[in-house]
Formats: sequence, C-alpha cells, structure tokens
Amino acid sequence: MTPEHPSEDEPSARAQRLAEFFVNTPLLRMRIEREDEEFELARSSLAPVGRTSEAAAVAEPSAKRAVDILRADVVGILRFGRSEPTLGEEVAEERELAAIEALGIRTSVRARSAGRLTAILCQDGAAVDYGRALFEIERG
Amino acid sequence: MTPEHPSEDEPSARAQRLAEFFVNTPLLRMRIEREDEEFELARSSLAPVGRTSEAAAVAEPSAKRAVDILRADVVGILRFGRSEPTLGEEVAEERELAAIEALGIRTSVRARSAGRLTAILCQDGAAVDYGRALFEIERG
Amino acid sequence: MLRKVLVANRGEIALRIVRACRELGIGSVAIFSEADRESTHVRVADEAFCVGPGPVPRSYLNVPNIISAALVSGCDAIHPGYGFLAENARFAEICADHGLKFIGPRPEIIMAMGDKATAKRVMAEAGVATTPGTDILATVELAREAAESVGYPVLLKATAGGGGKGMRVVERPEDLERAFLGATAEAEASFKDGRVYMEKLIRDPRHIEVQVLADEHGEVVHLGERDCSIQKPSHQKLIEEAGAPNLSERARARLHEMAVLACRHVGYSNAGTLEFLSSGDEVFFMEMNTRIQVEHPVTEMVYGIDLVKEQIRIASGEPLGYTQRDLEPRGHAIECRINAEDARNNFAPQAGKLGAVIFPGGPGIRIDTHIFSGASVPPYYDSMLAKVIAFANTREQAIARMERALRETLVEGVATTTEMCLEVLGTEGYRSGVYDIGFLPRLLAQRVG
Amino acid sequence: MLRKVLVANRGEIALRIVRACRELGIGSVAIFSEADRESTHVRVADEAFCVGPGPVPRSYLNVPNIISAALVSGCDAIHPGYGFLAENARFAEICADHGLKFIGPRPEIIMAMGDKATAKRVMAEAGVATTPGTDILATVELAREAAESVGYPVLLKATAGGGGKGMRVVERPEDLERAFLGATAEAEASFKDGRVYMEKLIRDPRHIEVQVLADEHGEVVHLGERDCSIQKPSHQKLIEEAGAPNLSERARARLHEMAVLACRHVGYSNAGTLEFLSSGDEVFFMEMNTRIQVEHPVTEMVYGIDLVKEQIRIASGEPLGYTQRDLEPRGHAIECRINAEDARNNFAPQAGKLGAVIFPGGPGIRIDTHIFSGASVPPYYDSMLAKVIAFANTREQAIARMERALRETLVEGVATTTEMCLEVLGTEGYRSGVYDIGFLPRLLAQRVG
Repeated sequence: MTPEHPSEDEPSARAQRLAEFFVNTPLLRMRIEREDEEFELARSSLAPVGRTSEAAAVAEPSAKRAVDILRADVVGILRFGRSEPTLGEEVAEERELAAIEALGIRTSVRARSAGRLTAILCQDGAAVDYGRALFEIERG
Repeated sequence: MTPEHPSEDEPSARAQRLAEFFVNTPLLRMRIEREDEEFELARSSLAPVGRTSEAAAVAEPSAKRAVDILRADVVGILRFGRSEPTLGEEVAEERELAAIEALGIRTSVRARSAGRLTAILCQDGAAVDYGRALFEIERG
Repeated sequence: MLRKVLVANRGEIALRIVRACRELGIGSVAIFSEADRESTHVRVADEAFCVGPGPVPRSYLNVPNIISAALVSGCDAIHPGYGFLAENARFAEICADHGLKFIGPRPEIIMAMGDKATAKRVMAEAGVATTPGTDILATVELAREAAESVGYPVLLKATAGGGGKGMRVVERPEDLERAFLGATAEAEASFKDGRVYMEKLIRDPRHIEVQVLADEHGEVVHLGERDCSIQKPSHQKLIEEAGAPNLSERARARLHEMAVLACRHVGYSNAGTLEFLSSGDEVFFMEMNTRIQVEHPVTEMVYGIDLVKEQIRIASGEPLGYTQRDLEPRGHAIECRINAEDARNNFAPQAGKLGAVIFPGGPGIRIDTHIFSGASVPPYYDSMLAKVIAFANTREQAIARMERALRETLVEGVATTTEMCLEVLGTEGYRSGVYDIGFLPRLLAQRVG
Repeated sequence: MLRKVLVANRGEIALRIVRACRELGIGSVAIFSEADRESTHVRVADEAFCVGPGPVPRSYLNVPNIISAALVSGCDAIHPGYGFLAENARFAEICADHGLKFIGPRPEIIMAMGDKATAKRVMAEAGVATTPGTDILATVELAREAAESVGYPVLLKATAGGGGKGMRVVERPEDLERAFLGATAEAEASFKDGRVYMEKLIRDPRHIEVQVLADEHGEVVHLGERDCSIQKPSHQKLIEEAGAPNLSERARARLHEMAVLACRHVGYSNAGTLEFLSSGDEVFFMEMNTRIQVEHPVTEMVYGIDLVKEQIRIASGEPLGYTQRDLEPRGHAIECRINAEDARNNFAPQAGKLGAVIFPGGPGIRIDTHIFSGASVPPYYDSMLAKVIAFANTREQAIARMERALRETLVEGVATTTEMCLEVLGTEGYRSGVYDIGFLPRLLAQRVG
C-alpha cells in the first residue's frame, strides 16, 4: 500500500461516510458488497435495550419544536378510546388519547396541552411498560 | 450546585489540571487531600505492562531531535564493559556500550551512529527482556 | 411445570433466576428500573419491562406495575429473589390473588417468620434450641425483671428488626432503662413498630445457618450448613463458606436435625434458611429466612444441587424426588462478596460508571455477577457487584483458589471489597477456621488503632 | 516442590498454568510477544518477559530467549502448555541441559510418540489395539501390496503428520499411485519429511481419548475418556465432552485399561492423552499427545482433579498419592471452544480489536479465557479466544446449561464460533449422543446445499 492522503474514493473514507449514515439508522447490522470490496457495520448489542432509537428519534425534534412526548407511567395494556387518535389531528388540552389498563384499573393518557398529534408511537392492545413513549404532540 | 461556568478555582478545573499533570508522571496512583477537598487519580491497571511510561518518555523527544533508542534484542543479563558509559559523553559509531549475556553468549549493544549519550535507561547486572530500551543517543 | 416466570428483582440474583428458567426451558420476564436499562438481567431475559424510575419504592417495590407486567406478559409465577419483596407476605398474597404462583413458602409462614418473636416461639414449640429470652416487653419494669431471670449481659432487639436497628447490648442493670428507651425509639423510627424483646447475649458467637428444601408434599431435606461469621460491623455478611470449619460432628448433626424438624413442624415449603448463633457446641436459633440467600452458591457447589431450579420445580408442585440419604456434600466452597464499597471508609457505598471489569475463571471458580466493563452502578441499590465462589476438594485448597481468583479480579471505577476479602483470607484466624462474628470488626479496629 | 515455573506459552493455557502455580504457592514467570503485551497471562503472572516480536518463530518458538528468561528469573522449571514447544523433544532436552525441569514426560517418550509410525508400533507391543496398517512405505509397489493385505478403503498418512497434511483416502486400487505420490509430496512440503504409512480407513469413527496421569515412581491412573468427535472439516475439535455418550461399558473399560497399560509399558510420566478412533464397540489407537490438552477441563470437572496442578506436582517428583480406586467420575461436562473464526466462511480466522466481551457465569459454568473487553486479537496465533465449560449432574442438564451460557456470551469485534456451537447443541444428533467425526462436516454441507 502506498502511504498517500486518503481521497474521497478510498475505502477508509467510504467506510467513514457509511458509518456516519449507519448510526443514524435504526438498523442493527448493515452489509454492503461490491465487486472489489465489502463493508459490514454492526451496532453494539450492548446499546440500551428497547426504545433507544425511538427515544432518540422523538427526543431530538423537541429541542427545535415545542413538542410533548406522552409516556406510559404504569405498566399495562394500551387501549385507544372510541374516538381513535388520528395522526395530524388537532387535540385539546386534557383530551384523552388512550388509556392503560392494569389490574382492572384504567389510567388515562391525556394531552398536557393543546396541539397537533404529530406521532402515534403505540398500538391499540399493546403491552406497554413504564416510560414507553406513546404520543408526540406539537404544541399549538 | 449552581450551574455556572467553571472557573480556574473550581474543583473540576483543578481536577483537570491535576489529571494532565498525573498522566505525565510514572505514578500509578496519586492522592491529594486538602482541608475541603480530596483528589485521587489512578492509572488503569490495564495499561500495557512494563516499559510504557519509559517508552513514552523516550519516544517523544525522538520526534523533535535525531535520537536513537538502543534496545535489547535478546533476553539476558545486561553488563556494562570496563569503560562504563557516562551520561552526556560523546560516543563513536559502533562503540560498545554494554553487552547482554544469555546462555553463555555475549551480545554487544553498540551505538548505531556517533553522538551524545543522553539517557542510560538500564542498570549493570539487570535482567532485560526483548525490546527493553537501554540507551538514548542524540546523533551528532 | 410453570411456563413463564416474572423475576421481581435486579442485579446478580435476577440474572441467577433467569439462568435457572433458561435451563429448565421456562420463559423469563425481567423487570427493571430506568437506572437498570442496560443491566445484564435485562439483556439476558426473554422479555423485560421497565416498572419505574431508579428509586426502589417507585420501581422494584412498585407492586402494581410488577403484578401488571407479570399479567400482560402471560407469566404464571413470580420469583422474588432476595431483598425487595422476597419476605413480604402481603406481596405473596397479592400474587395469589392474581393467579400468580409466588415462588416461596405460603404467605402465613413468611408472616410468622418475619416477626422475630413469633418465629422464636414457633421454633421453640418445634423443639429447636432458641436463645434464652422473652416475648415482647411492654415496659422498662418488665424488661428489668426479664434481665434478672435471663442473666446479664442481655440483648434488646426490635421484633420488626433488621440490620442492627433497634438493637442494644446491656451489660449492667444500671444501663437497662436507657437502652430500653433507646431501642424502642429507634425501632419506632426505623420500622414504625417500637416493640422490643430480650435475649441472652451470646458472646463471640459464630453465625451458622442451615439450608433447607421442602416440597409441597411434605418432604424436607437439609443441604448442610454455611458459616457466615465474617461480617462487617453492620452485621452484613462479607465471606461465607460451606461447610462450617471447626464444628463438632455432634453440633453439626444437631443443627441439621433441628432445621428439618422446624420445617416439618411449620409445614414449610420451598427453599429456606435457618440462622443460628453458635458458641462452643451450643447452638441457638436466631431467625429463619423464607427465601433464597445471597450465599446460596456455596451450598450448591458442595451438594451439586441447583437451589433456584429446585425452588421453581417445587413451586411447580413437583416432588423433590430425592431424600436426605441421596445428598452427600463434597469438597469445600467459599464465597467472597465484591461490593462497591470503600472498606477504608466504613464500607461507604460507591456508585458511578465502571471502567475495565475482568473476572477470574479457571478450575473451581464460579462468578455470579451482572456487571461488565463500562456498566453503571446506580446509587439506589444494594452495593453488591459480584460474588466470587471458589470450590476445591479441601478448605485449604479453596482458600488458595479464592486468593488467586481475587488477585486476578479487576473492577475499575469504584472502590470494592476485593482487597478487604484478601486481607481476611490471609489472616491466621481465617485460615485456621477459628473465627466468630467479631472477627472482622476486630480486624478493622486493629488497623485503625 | 518446584519453586518457580516459566510458562512457555500464551493465551488461556498460559493463564491456566499461572493459576495452578498460584494455587500451589509457586512463582510464575510469563513470556510474551510484543503483540501480547496487554494479555491477561502477562498481567496475572508474578513476572513477565518479552521474548520477541509477534510472529511465532521469533517469540513463542524463540528457544534461546525463552531459556534465558527462565534462567535470569531464577526458574527451576518450564511448563510448555500445548502447541508451540509442548511436543518438541529437543526443547525438553535443552531445558534439561540448563538445569530446568521440563514439565512433561521424558524427551525420548516425546520423540517416540511424536513419530506416528513409531508410536503405533510401541503401542501394539504394549497390547493396545491399533488400526490395521503398515510401517513406513518406501515405494508405490509396497503401498499396493499393503493395501491388498489391509483391504480397501485405506488411508495414507505422513509419519510426521498433523492437521490432515500429507493424508489421502484411497477407495480403489486405481487411485493408489496418485494418492501415494500426492501424500508424499505434501508431507515433504509440509514437514520436510515425505515418509508415509498406511492404515485401514475406519468409516464414520468417533474420536475418543483417554486422559492419563503418571508419576515418576511408576504409578499410573486414567481419568476416564472424552468424546471429541465434534470436529471442523479440518479435524480441529470444536466441542468435547466427558464422559463419552453411548459408549458400551465394555468398550469404555477396554479403553481405560489399554491407556494405563500403554503408559506402564513405555514408562510414561506426567499428563498425557491417548487418542482412539472408535467404531461400534471396536477401538483403535491413533496417537498419543504427551502434553496437557485444550479440552482437559471437562475431565477436571467430572473427576474433581486439577490436571495442571498434578502436572507440576508430578514434575516436582511427588507421588500421585492416590490410586485408580480413589477416582470416581461425577456428573457430565461439555466444553465449547469460542474461536475467532467465521463459521460461515470455512472457519477463516479473525483478528482485530474486540469490543464488549461478556462471559456467562452462574452454577456449573467455568470460563477459561485470556480475553476481555477491548483486548486485541493478534493475527499471529491460534484463533481460540475462550473455552466455555458446562458441568451438571446429567448430560441433558449440561447441554441445557451450555445452551443458556452460550446465549449469554457476548464477544464483539470478531466473528466467533459461538453460534456454530449452539447450532450443534440444538441438533437431534448431538442431543442423542449419537455422532461421529463426520457430524459437523455433514451439518455444514447440508447448510450450503
């Protein structure tokens, strides 16, 4: 190998670009094969379990926009109400978006402020644990 | 704690200065106690064994000056000759500075070039292993 | 057999239980606090539910979230481990109310053994030797009469007690009143239950405990004794071993016999431990722990029995399938607790992010730990990071093995008890096997003096 | 007893030997190459000497530097481990010339057993069953005659051979000449010794080996057998167990008896292993390894004997101190080799810097490894990173335990054989214990097909 400055076309530079791309994906492993080279990127399986990528995805915009993340504060089964929340709809403060059923008790999940429902991060009937992100509301 | 910018007098700034000082010492552990605070710094015991700090100490100047490090290339007992090397003395190329005795065989340690003996890193009679730095010569 | 077990604990014991489930082909559900998201028990379990933030009352004692996690994940049982909810009779009842098998004895036994005075009375009825002493003492006057009959020195203890809280040693009659009032007030403050009772003080006793297993069909076996006398001044165990050294065969046989007798008497089921104080050849029942103990591995090593698997099998309704005659101890085992504690500073607990973590291995070494290089040690929990267990054919070999294992152990980022354990193992007292619960406090006092 | 041992090896076996020294209270001196400066055996030994750069011939085979390190550090013995200089009779002689005890059998025995044809002849003299076959075959004509008398299919093998080099299967007479010339040329190229001999080909054999210990006073014991039939297509072992499943008591007894017989016959001392091929109830001696084996831990687990300590004790001149009657196996042990190899790519060795490394623990799990989080895997050496050993009362429980242990194992940064081991453990063939040395190659062929 000749010790030159790495150009944009060199494998190391390409690997770096790929790595930068890869860390921003939710993928655990990515493998690219071309005629003369191979790249394999893998995320450490020691990364925090569960909602890491989701948490990162929803946490970032809140810095720029005025966003509320509604999280589960009990462990149970999530139930949407009769009026199922719709992505993009305007919600009033205190609007009940869903409820969590646990041990026969129903805990409401309510909008903390009026705004637009910009993400639904959960499914009707799913088991949710403490701190699980459920809805994202951009405050109006 | 009040979230201010750390000034020079704050513990964190002092800790940083201490840490910078500490990494350049050969110490494994350093503990400083004053009236109102304590600092303890410890080197990872996973750092490479043996000649790390010595290697770092002798490797650095070689970048700036024209320095030869003479190393042991056999395992054995180091013996200075009749004319013991003296720190600061001028040495000729091929001058024998010491020898390593191993299995009854004597392997010379010779200056690779003429210059000034700027460091003696070994002791007469010491057991030396492969790669151990013995002498530093600043080429004249 | 049970199908799926929720593990209502954290750290090494949660991992221990998940491992037992795996080996039995049973599903496992971990719970975790937000501070434990990256912990090994979470990584290794089949499923994991966050049940609350770091502080214990909001997560590992959050009964509604724990029960709900068990139900929504389809568990049919809960293993409580040790600490947290393990000896909470009410929790065991709540499990039953929700159709969840609590892996432990029946709630009424947990309750009876949880109250020290009751436990002692029940054991005395069963013919187990207990420390001479009294029931609850309502007044200083009654305490004074009792002390005269028991004989000084005496020990005042809180009936709801634990960890030395509400406990006072009384050497002379003139100190009794102050001690009684102090113990009562401390017990009231610590447990919201100021009731105290009295016991004869056994000087320089050894702490010896007997492991039992009982199935739900009346079969009871013991798995020998452990010596847990190497305790910190706070009475927390630091080093345990099986069997107990320098114990006469007569005392040993009597301990084993009493433990089995007691379990039969109370209709005990699942794993349990009877703790005794021993002095010379005399043994006195102290308390019964109705759960798996931290130090259970030393017994597992010498008996070749997996106690946590046995707990699950028993809770599944299976018979033990063996009798006392089938059990034979082999070799000697020692456990050292590697705690995140500063032994130079009164064992102050440490928290923070760990650097390099390397555990020993090789023949006869077992490691039970949830930590790893770069792991976090949250400030909320018990400071135990790992248990290093050494097994060998003889006690002498086990000590040599433990010493070499501890010397290999590397846990960076927090102060640990590794060096303290090595110091104990190196003493003539420990090596000779002649030590009592005052051994470590005296060793520490010498160092300071 | 020896006072101080130089460990002429690296990796897990060097660490294993340092551990044994520690437990015996003997000093230990590690050697290392520049590529291994941060390795665990260096960190853990009492002293450590760099003996050369990374490549094996310049460091771990650098006899002058190794001997010199032993002498300047005041060692009185050298333990060679396995591989490198372990079966080099000349090295054993050089040790003796410098007053260093070589921990292994006498040089002439290493020499005799190192030549496969000689070894076979010696064993046949001792009454050990050997594969029908021949001595060195000088010409194709002699080979043809031999093949007619042995009966096709036959195997041509290099007398200096190893790792399948210089080996040819000959199914039919018309293939003999080409195979003979090929084997000779390959043996010449690989070992600078083109001599070949012939054996009857045993179809689908199992690889079963017997562990022996012999002191320097004539006492010989066996420590049962190991089944090492789970081998990569290169004939390198991947999974081993003790004892061998589905072996008739008659065949087992015969194996043990022959091993002891052979050792007595040759005046063997120290630890050794006799490798046999087994087919049905027939067993045939294959070769003897005059050193500790990689897979020795499974034997240690079931016999409760520390083989490396025994090696050192024997080399110190101590008598064994027990006889065959004192040895009784208990339970079942399995070893899985965690190699830095890409099992999807013909087990191509991997090198590089490791990321997170977490090994399993808990009951019945033993880990022998030199790696840790962030360690380097140099490109120069054997690819084995760790041995995971599972012990339990029954084979079924040991398999379940191994499966859960491997599922917990995390080695980031290189491809490893962990998944491959899990795949083998999950097969009906492995679980039933009915497998032979073709098992893994067939499994791999199926996956590709």
